[in-house]
Amino acid sequence: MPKRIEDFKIVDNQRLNNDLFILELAGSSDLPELKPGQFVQAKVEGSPQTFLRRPFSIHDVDYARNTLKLLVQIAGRGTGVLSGLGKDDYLNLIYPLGNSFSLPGKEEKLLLVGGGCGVAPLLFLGKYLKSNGNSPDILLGFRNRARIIEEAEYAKIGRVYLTTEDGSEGEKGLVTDHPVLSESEYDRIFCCGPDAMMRAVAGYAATRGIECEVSLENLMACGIGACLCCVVATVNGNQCTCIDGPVFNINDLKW
Amino acid sequence: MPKRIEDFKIVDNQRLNNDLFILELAGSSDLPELKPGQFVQAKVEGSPQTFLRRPFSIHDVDYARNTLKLLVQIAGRGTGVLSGLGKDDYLNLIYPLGNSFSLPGKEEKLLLVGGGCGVAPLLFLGKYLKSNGNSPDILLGFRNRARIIEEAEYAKIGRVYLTTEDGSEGEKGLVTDHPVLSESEYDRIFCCGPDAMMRAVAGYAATRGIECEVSLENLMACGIGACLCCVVATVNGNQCTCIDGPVFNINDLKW
Amino acid sequence: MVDLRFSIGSLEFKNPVLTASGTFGYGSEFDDFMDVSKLGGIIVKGTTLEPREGNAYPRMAETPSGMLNAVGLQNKGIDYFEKHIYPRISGYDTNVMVNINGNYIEEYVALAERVSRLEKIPAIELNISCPNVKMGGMAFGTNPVSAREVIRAVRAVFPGILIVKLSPNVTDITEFAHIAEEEGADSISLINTLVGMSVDIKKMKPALSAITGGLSGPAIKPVALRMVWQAARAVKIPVIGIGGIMTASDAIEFFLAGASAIQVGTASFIDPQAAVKILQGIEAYLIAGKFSGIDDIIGLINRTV
Amino acid sequence: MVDLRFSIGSLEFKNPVLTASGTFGYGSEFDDFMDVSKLGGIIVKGTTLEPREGNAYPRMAETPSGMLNAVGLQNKGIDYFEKHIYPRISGYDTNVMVNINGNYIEEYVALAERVSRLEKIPAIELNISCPNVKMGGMAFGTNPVSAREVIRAVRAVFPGILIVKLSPNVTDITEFAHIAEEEGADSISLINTLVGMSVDIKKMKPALSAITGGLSGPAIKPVALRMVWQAARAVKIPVIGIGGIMTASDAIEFFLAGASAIQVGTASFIDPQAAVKILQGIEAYLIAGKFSGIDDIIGLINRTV
Ligand SMILES: Cc1cc2nc3c(=O)[nH]c(=O)nc-3n(C[C@H](O)[C@H](O)[C@H](O)COP(=O)(O)OP(=O)(O)OC[C@H]3O[C@@H](n4cnc5c(N)ncnc54)[C@H](O)[C@@H]3O)c2cc1C
Ligand SMILES: Cc1cc2nc3c(=O)[nH]c(=O)nc-3n(C[C@H](O)[C@H](O)[C@H](O)COP(=O)(O)OP(=O)(O)OC[C@H]3O[C@@H](n4cnc5c(N)ncnc54)[C@H](O)[C@@H]3O)c2cc1C
Ligand SMILES: Cc1cc2nc3c(=O)[nH]c(=O)nc-3n(C[C@H](O)[C@H](O)[C@H](O)COP(=O)(O)O)c2cc1C
Ligand SMILES: Cc1cc2nc3c(=O)[nH]c(=O)nc-3n(C[C@H](O)[C@H](O)[C@H](O)COP(=O)(O)O)c2cc1C
Ligand code: FES
Ligand code: FES
Repeated sequence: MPKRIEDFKIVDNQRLNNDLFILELAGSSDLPELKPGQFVQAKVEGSPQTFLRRPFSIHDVDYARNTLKLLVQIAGRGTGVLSGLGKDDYLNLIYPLGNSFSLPGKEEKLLLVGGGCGVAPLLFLGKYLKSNGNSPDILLGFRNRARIIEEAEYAKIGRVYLTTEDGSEGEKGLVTDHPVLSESEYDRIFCCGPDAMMRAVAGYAATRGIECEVSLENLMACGIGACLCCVVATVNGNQCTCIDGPVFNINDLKW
Repeated sequence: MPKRIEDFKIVDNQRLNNDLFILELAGSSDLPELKPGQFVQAKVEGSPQTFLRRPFSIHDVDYARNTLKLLVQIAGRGTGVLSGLGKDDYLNLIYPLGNSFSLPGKEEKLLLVGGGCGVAPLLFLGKYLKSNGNSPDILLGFRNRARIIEEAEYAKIGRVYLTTEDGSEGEKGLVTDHPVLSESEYDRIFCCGPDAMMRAVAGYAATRGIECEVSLENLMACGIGACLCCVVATVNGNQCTCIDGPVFNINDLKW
Repeated sequence: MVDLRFSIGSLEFKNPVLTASGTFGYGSEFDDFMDVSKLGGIIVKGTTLEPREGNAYPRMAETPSGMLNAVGLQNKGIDYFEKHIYPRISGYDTNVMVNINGNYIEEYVALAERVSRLEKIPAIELNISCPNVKMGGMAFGTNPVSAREVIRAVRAVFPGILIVKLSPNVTDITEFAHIAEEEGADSISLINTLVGMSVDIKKMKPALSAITGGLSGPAIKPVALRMVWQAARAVKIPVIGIGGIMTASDAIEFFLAGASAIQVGTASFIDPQAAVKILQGIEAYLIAGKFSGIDDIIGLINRTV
Repeated sequence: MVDLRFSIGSLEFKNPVLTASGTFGYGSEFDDFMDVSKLGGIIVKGTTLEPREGNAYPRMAETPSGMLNAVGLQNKGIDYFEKHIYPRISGYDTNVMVNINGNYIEEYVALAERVSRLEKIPAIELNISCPNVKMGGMAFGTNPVSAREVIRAVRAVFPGILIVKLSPNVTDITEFAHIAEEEGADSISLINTLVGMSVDIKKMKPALSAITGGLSGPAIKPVALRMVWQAARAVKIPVIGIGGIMTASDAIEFFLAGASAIQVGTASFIDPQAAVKILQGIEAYLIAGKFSGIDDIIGLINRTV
C-alpha cells in the first residue's frame, strides 16, 4: 500500500476532557484501505518548538465519509497546537505508516487491552475484528471515572471490562489486576498503552503462553524507515518501530 | 516615559490591499502618552521562522478607545502571520520605543513626505501636528492608483499631493518629481519611506537648506539599545536607530 | 532551459541536488513520494564492513529547529549490502554513492576495495566525521594526522570518485579541506553533524542513550554555510554543501557561498519530497534570474563583496 | 525556601542567573522591565581600552531559532565607562562584572588593571572568544598557546575574580578549560557564539557586512550544553553555562549537565524579562522537586548515567 503525503481537512475537533481530543479529518483524495495499528505522521504548523512531524495511531476510519480520526493526548507543544485546530483548518499527513495487528482466526478468543490515551488504535482494531466476525473482550484501564472515554463505542464491539486506579468505576487497580484475566482463557491479546502497562500485560501473556501483540510508541523522526531512530531491540536485532512495527509480537521483543 | 511589555487585543484587522493591512490594538492598561515617530516591537506567535520581534511604527492612536494602530506591509514570514490575526487574538508589544519627530514652531511651513508603506508614522504625525496648530502639506508617492491608501485621512490634516509611478493618479513619477517641491518654500520636511526615497528627499532638502528629519527602518534585534545591531553612521559615530532614532535629522547622518 | 549539470572529475550529475547519508535510507523508502531518479544522486546509509547494531534507544531528540541523532551507524554490513541492497538500488537512473565508515584504517580500505568492485557505484563518500561511534568516525576527522592517513590509504585502493565528508567539530575547517585535496580527494562534502546534547529535565538524564549526538537541521545552517564558504575558497575541488537545507532558498545560499552541489538531509524526514521540491526551486530561481546554469551562481558572493 | 546562592571563590552571588555580555547593555536598558538587582549578576558590554565603532551595518541576521551578530565590540572605551557608566551601574545591588577585550595581550592587561581599581566591579570576564573582530578575540581563544599567554598575563595583574569566556569554535573544549584552570582562572564561562554566516539570495550578498558573524540563540543550545558538560567534567572550577537559554527548563538542562550558574543572552531581546522569569522558574523547579538548593542538581546527570 503506497504511502502518501496529503492535506486533510479538519471536519471535527471533539474535546473529551482536559487532556484528550478527537480530530476527524477528511482526505482530499479517496482513502486507501487502512489497517488497524497503522499510524500517520502529522505536520504541526504554527508551533515554533515543533520541528519534526508527530506520530498518531489511526483511531477510527469512516470510508463512507472519507474520514479518519485521531485520538490525541495533549503531551506538549505540538499536541497543544493540534488541540486548537478547528473546522476547515488543514493537517498534512504522511500515511498509512507501519504494520498492523495480525488478523486472528474467527474462532479465537480475543482480548483487547488499553490504558489511558493508549487506547487510540483499539477502537479501529475492535471494529475491524468485529467486521471479521470476532467479538473480542475489551479491558480498559483509566485513572478514574472522569477519564473513561468512549466506553459506549467499545460496548458495541464486545464485552467491556473496566479498571480505574482509584476504584471510582469498575475494578480498582491496574488492568493487570482485573479478575477477568484469571477467570477467562484467551487465545490472543492485543495491547496498547503506557510502556509499563504493556510490559505487565506482556508478562501475563508470556507466563500463560498467550499470543500477544503490543503497539509501541517509540520516538520517531521520519516514520518511514529512513532514519533508524525509532529502534527497539528484538530477537532479530534492532528493528524500526515505524516500519517493522509499531505492532510487535512480544515473543520478538527483548523485553 | 517608561517602556512597557504588554499584551494588546486585536480589535480590528482591516485589509487595504494584497500587501497592506491595519491592525487596531487595544491596550490592557491605559495607554501612556505616545509620540509620533515612536514604534513598537511585536512578538509574532505561531511563526516557526520568526525568532526575533518585529518593529512597527505607531500609525495612529486613539486615547479615547485606548487603541493604537499599526499599518503593516506583508514583507515575509512574520508579517504574513500577523496579517492573519483576528478579533480577540493577542499581540505582545514592547513600547513605546525610540525618539520622535521634533515639534516644530506653529508658524513653520511643513511638508510630510511618505512613500508606499513608509507612510506608517505619517498619519499619527500629521494628526499630532494638526492638534499643535500646524497644517502641513502632505506629499505621498505610490506605485499606482490602486496602491493609494488613506488619502481621505490625510486630506483632513492638510493639502495632499500625490505621485504615482505609472501616472494613474496625481503626478507621474517619484515624490521628488512633484512640482510642489520647486513651487513651495518649506521650512521643514518630515519623511519616511523606502531608503532610496528618503535619500532623494534628503538630497533635495540639503541643497535647499531645509530642515529635514527621516525615520529609518534598520534591522533590529532588541529595540531597546541593548544589542547595538541597528546602528547608523552619524556625525557622532555609530548610533542606534532604536534609541537614538528612528528619527534622525539628515544633518546628523553620514549619508 | 537552464543547465543544472555538475560534475566531479569525470563523474557527471544531472543536477546538483543529492541526498545526505543516513537521512534517505537506500532511496526506496522514498519511492512512494517521488521519482528518485530525478535527483542528481543519492548517498546511501553509512556502511561498514561488518554489520552493526548501532546505539541503544533513545537515539533521537528534537531540538530548536533541529534534531540530535545518535544512531551510531546501524547497518547490515557490506556483504548484505552487496547481496540484497545493491541489486535493488542499482536500478535508479542516478548516481548512487556509498558512505563508508570504519573503526580502523584497514576497515576503511577493505570497504573501499569492496565498493570499488560494484560497477554501479561510481563514488564513495568517505565519512571521517560520524560523531556517534566510540572508535573511528569523527576521531579521524578531527585529527589532521589521522585524517591524512585514512584519506591516503583509501585513495590508494579506490580508483573511482572519492568524496571526503568533513567534520564541523574542528577549529579550522580549511585545514581538513586542504588535507583532502592534497591527498587526492575528488571532492569534499560538509558538514556532518555538530556534536550536541540534550537533557530530559523530568528524568534528569541525557535525552540520548549515548549522551551526546549529532545536531542537524536548520539550526546548523549558519555554521554549515560559513564552513562551506571557507572551504570553497581554500580548495579547487568541488565542495558539496550540507547542513539544514530545507528549501531551495537555503540551497541557493550554499551555491552563492561556493558550493558546487548540495545534499538534503533532515529535511526529508519532515517532507519526504523535500529534495525534488528544492531541485524545482533552484531551477525556478535560475530562470527568474536569467542565469544560463547553476555554474553562474556558484561562489557569486565572493565577487560581490 | 530553596537556597539559590552560588559562589566563585570568595565572591558570592545571590542566585546563579546572570546576563550575558553584549545582550544586556549596561543593565539600565532593562530597568523599565525588571528590578535588575534581583539577578545574580550582570556582565556588561564587551569593553576595550580605546573606544571602538564596531563593524558597519548590517550587523544582524535572523536565522532559524537564532541570530547572527557582527557588532564587533562597539563600545566607548574604558575611560568613558569609568566616568559615565560605572557611577550609574555601581548602584545595582548585584554583582556587576566587566567583559574585557583587546587586540593584544598588553591591551587586555592594561584593561584588567584599570578594572581592578574599580571597587564595585568584583570580577572580570576575559573574552578570548569574540568572533567579530579581525584581531584578538577568538584568535586568542582558539589557539592554546596564546590562550594560555593572555590568561596568565591577566591573572598576574588582576587580583579579583577572573572568569575566562571560552570559544566554542574549537575541536576540543576541554583543552581550553584545562588551560584556564591551570592558569588560575576562578571560573570559566561558555559558550560564546559559533561562527556562522547567512546569505541574502535577493541581493546575492552576505547578509552581514563582516560576512561572518556569531550565532546565538536556541539553535546553539545543544552544542553549548554538550561543551558545558564536557568542560564541567574536566575542571574543578565552577562552570557558567551560556547558549540559547530562553526558559527555566533550558537553564535546568545546563545545571543538570554540570553548570554552576548560567547566563541569559539573546533571550533578553525577545523578552526583556527573560532573566527574572528564568530565575523564578528555576526556583519553582527546585521546590517542586523538593531540592534544598541549586547545588543539589548541579551535574546530576553524571550520577544518573
Ligand atoms: C506509532 C506512534 C503512535 C502514537 N499514537 C498516538 C495517539 O494515537 N495518540 C496520542 O495522543 N499520542 C500518540 N503517540 C505519541 C505522540 O506521538 C506524542 O505524544 C506526541 O508526539 C507528543 O508531541 P508534543 O509536541 O505534544 O510533545 P513534546 O513537547 O514533543 O513532548 C512532550 C512529551 O511527549 C513525549 N513525546 C514526544 N514525541 C513523542 C513520540 N513520538 N512518541 C512518544 N512520546 C513522545 C516527549 O518525550 C515528552 O515527554 C504515538 C506515538 C507513536 C510513535
Ligand atoms: C523602526 C521601524 C519601524 C518600522 N515600521 C514599519 C511599519 O510601520 N510598517 C511596516 O510594514 N513595516 C515597518 N518596519 C519594517 C518591518 O519591521 C519589517 O518589514 C518586518 O520586520 C518584516 O518582518 P517579516 O517577518 O514579515 O519579514 P522577513 O521574512 O523577516 O523578511 C522579509 C524582508 O523584510 C526585511 N526585513 C526584515 N526585518 C526588517 C526590519 N526590522 N526592518 C526592515 N526590513 C526588515 C528583510 O530584510 C527581508 O528582505 C519598520 C522597521 C523599523 C526598524
Ligand atoms: C538520523 C541521521 C543519520 C545520519 N547518518 C549519517 C551517516 O550514516 N553517515 C554520514 O556521513 N552522515 C550521516 N548523517 C549526517 C547527514 O548526512 C548530514 O551530514 C547532516 O544531517 C547535516 O545535514 P542536515 O542538517 O541537512 O540534516 C546522519 C544524519 C541524521 C540526522
Ligand atoms: C548582539 C550580541 C552581542 C554580543 N556581544 C558580546 C560581547 O561583547 N562579549 C562577549 O563575551 N560576548 C558577546 N556576545 C555573546 C553572548 O554573551 C553569548 O555568549 C552568546 O550570545 C550565547 O548566548 P545566547 O545564545 O544566550 O545569546 C554577544 C552576543 C550577541 C547576540
Ligand atoms: S522513525 Fe525514522 S526509521 Fe523509524
Ligand atoms: S535594536 Fe538592539 S540596540 Fe537597537
